[in-house]
Amino acid sequence: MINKVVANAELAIKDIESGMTLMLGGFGLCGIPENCINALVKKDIKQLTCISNNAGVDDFGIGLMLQNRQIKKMISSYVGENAEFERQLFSGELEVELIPQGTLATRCLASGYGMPAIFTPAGVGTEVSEGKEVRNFNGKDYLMELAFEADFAIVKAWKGDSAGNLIYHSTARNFNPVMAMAGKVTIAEVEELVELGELDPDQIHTPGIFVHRIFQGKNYEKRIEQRTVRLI
Amino acid sequence: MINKVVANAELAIKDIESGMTLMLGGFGLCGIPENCINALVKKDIKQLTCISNNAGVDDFGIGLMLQNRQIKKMISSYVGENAEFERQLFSGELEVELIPQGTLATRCLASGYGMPAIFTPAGVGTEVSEGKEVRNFNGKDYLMELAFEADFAIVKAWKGDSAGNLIYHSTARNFNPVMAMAGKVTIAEVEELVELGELDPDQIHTPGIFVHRIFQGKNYEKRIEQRTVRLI
Amino acid sequence: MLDKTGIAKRIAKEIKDGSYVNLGIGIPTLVANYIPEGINVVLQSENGLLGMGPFPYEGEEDPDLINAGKQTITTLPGSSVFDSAMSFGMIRSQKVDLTILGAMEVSENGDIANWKIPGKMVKGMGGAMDLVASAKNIIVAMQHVNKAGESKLLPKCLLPLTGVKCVKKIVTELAVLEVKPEGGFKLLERAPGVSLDEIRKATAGKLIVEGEIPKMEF
Amino acid sequence: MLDKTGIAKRIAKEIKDGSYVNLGIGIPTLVANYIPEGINVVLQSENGLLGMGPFPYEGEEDPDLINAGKQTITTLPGSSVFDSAMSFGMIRSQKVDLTILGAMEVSENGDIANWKIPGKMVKGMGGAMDLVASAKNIIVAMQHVNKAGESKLLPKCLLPLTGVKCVKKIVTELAVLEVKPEGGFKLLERAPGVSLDEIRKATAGKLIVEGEIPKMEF
Repeated sequence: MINKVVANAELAIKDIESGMTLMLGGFGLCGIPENCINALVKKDIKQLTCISNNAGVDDFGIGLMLQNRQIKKMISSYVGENAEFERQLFSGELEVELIPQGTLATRCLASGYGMPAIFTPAGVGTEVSEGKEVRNFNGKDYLMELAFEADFAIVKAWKGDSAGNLIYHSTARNFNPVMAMAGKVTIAEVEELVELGELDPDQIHTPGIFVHRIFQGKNYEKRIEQRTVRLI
Repeated sequence: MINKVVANAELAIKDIESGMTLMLGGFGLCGIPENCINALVKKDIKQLTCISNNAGVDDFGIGLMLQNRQIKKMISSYVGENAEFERQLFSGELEVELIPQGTLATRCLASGYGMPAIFTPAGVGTEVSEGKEVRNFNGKDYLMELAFEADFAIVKAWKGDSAGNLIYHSTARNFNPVMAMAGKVTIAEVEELVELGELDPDQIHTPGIFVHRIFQGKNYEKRIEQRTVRLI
Repeated sequence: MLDKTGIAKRIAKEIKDGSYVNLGIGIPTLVANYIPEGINVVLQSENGLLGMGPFPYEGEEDPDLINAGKQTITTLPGSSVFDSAMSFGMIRSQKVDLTILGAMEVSENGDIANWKIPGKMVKGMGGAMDLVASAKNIIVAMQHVNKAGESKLLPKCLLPLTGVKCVKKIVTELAVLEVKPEGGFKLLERAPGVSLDEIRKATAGKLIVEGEIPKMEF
Repeated sequence: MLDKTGIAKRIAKEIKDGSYVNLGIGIPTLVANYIPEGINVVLQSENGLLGMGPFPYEGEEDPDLINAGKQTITTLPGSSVFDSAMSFGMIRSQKVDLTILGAMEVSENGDIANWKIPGKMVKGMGGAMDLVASAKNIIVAMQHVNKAGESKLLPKCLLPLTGVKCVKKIVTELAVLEVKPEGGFKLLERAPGVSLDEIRKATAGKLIVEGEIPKMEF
């Protein structure tokens, strides 16, 4: 096996530079690469393009990079819950491209699967279709959407091994596997880095071939956005 | 949950009719739906179109359906190891469409993922590209290949539950998950049908939503095509 | 006239046994509470879960287990988790039978607008465009008129669209309406205490009234 | 002149540390036996496995665990299993660094023919077309001439193609040759005991010989 382990987030992101395009896994604050985001915030880089389903909240997740004015452009499906985001957007400091969630996921998948473009009905007849090729198959219209390119994909998994194999936990899986497949360089942070051979080959969600660097993260906060409970 | 359990292979395939298109999981003889194939062989149906990576061997797997003259057309990537196949092909009784293995897998995936077509470089500049649209993305040529339609997809898994959730074992996974997603009706036979809740939601390879019928198969032969061993 | 709970209850009656359903944020989420007993329904959450269970008990929240509204939830025996690509794969391939979602406007040909108000902060369409472009059956849960008192059932949507010709049925505080393929809102049921005139006044698009219109039943 | 083992041994030297490699059926499969120590290589089998291990000991064969040649194999610590769509996904997205496969013919511009002889039973291309269309680096392992004594290194392939302009290197019983992007087989090494003349005679396509041609080393 090929050893992909690096010591920590700082080393994992050491060659990320201003102006690059990053994919960041997670849905809301669930399954986001907390350690790498914190390391990015400490690094003197800006003008980043971030592909991520959401943009965090004001004081957590990608919101911290926004506070720090490191992001030039967000490509997301939903960006609520973030006052600083709104401010930068209206002031023109921040560019935003909103795309349907399934289109976002599938454009990542396309990249990981070596497909330059995919067809989806999402957005046909809406402003999302502007400037895009519309094509009819079997009587239904589809948009042709291009695969996403990203210099780095940064994902968070539950368990991983030195070969880069990843297993996610529950709905913290979300965009992480598709982004892991799509980065020119893919960085994975895991809650637990286990011994080679400990993960059942049948249960691996992301095979190590897609992962270039892996490290065991620390101090996961795992903030909950909407704590909903039922009465006993 | 929705209960997808049927009693046996005969009931699972009861409404498969002559002239239909079937997808059959497996790679070589590994991970093939043995019970359903045996039930199909006993049924008075013919003129079937079968989408399957291989065509079995003379006396096992899809080869039995060939012996029985039930197949009009095979869509496969590799069809060696089968004398009756060769005989029917040369006599003109059997039609064969050979397509690249990755194209086969991805055309199934496309169907399951609601994508009417995909782009692949496989076959560009070869006879596989005849009559197909070639399109250049970023300086590279790709063929547009259409999603596969199948009346029934028949797959084999290791474990499953009444909700239709499936887990495969080792490389017997192969085409089964992508075909499971692609059938208008998907039939799954499993070695072990377990209690609802016994399968870890994180470890399910095929979510039950894709599966319409499931049953516990019996008497699995699991024939080995190339028994290779090393000396102690 | 119905309250939000009433709308949710009425929509719950539309859910067929053995179906996979995606519930949007807001009133649609409430629908889960009123699914009739004996009806087997599997809720799909587009962030990657089939078989969404109820909210967890206090202290049992798992930050890794949320729904598309980012609420803490639970799984059920038979649940499965998958990634976002597969989630929208099953949506696009119409394995999800029914989508219930809110709307700002619906047009008489079934167009829906529910994601953007020009000049206001736009949060994004999330998974709504994917859902409305693919679902076999789409039911909209919404108020019949907006806060300014203007009808949300229009000849043509004024707001940017989420999807075209996709809404099959609408349940509001006033009525249940079917969107006809040839255009027009066909009145199916009136809410308790609501007159035909009130519905007519609140419906800017073409309203089709044929024969006696029954009162909603729950 | 090399035997099959020799060809496999020589190709093994081409494998870089830290690479993912797909080995075709025949001589390429033998390459696995000669990968130098200290070189970390992960073998991909396109039926859905990364980290292919050696054949199992007698009695430990698992019918569910085979490679693309349908041989019983084993996994290694760190192996992973996946479905055929993901397998060819990683091939198409060029995560597999090197593909080694056999051929019936290679042309001087890198075209390869290895799946079909008109008039004979055609078994199919399997995964070969996907592999040659996508791999960053493709090495062909084959005999320099066919059983009729005709060269397999041609100006232009005569048999139906498997892929175009894709082969980077060829290792035969006679020589190691690089396929130049501008066309031509550049002779890199001679097999032990093989003269330049023998190679010239066995090569129908344009052979490029520059300077002294070293003997193969193992």
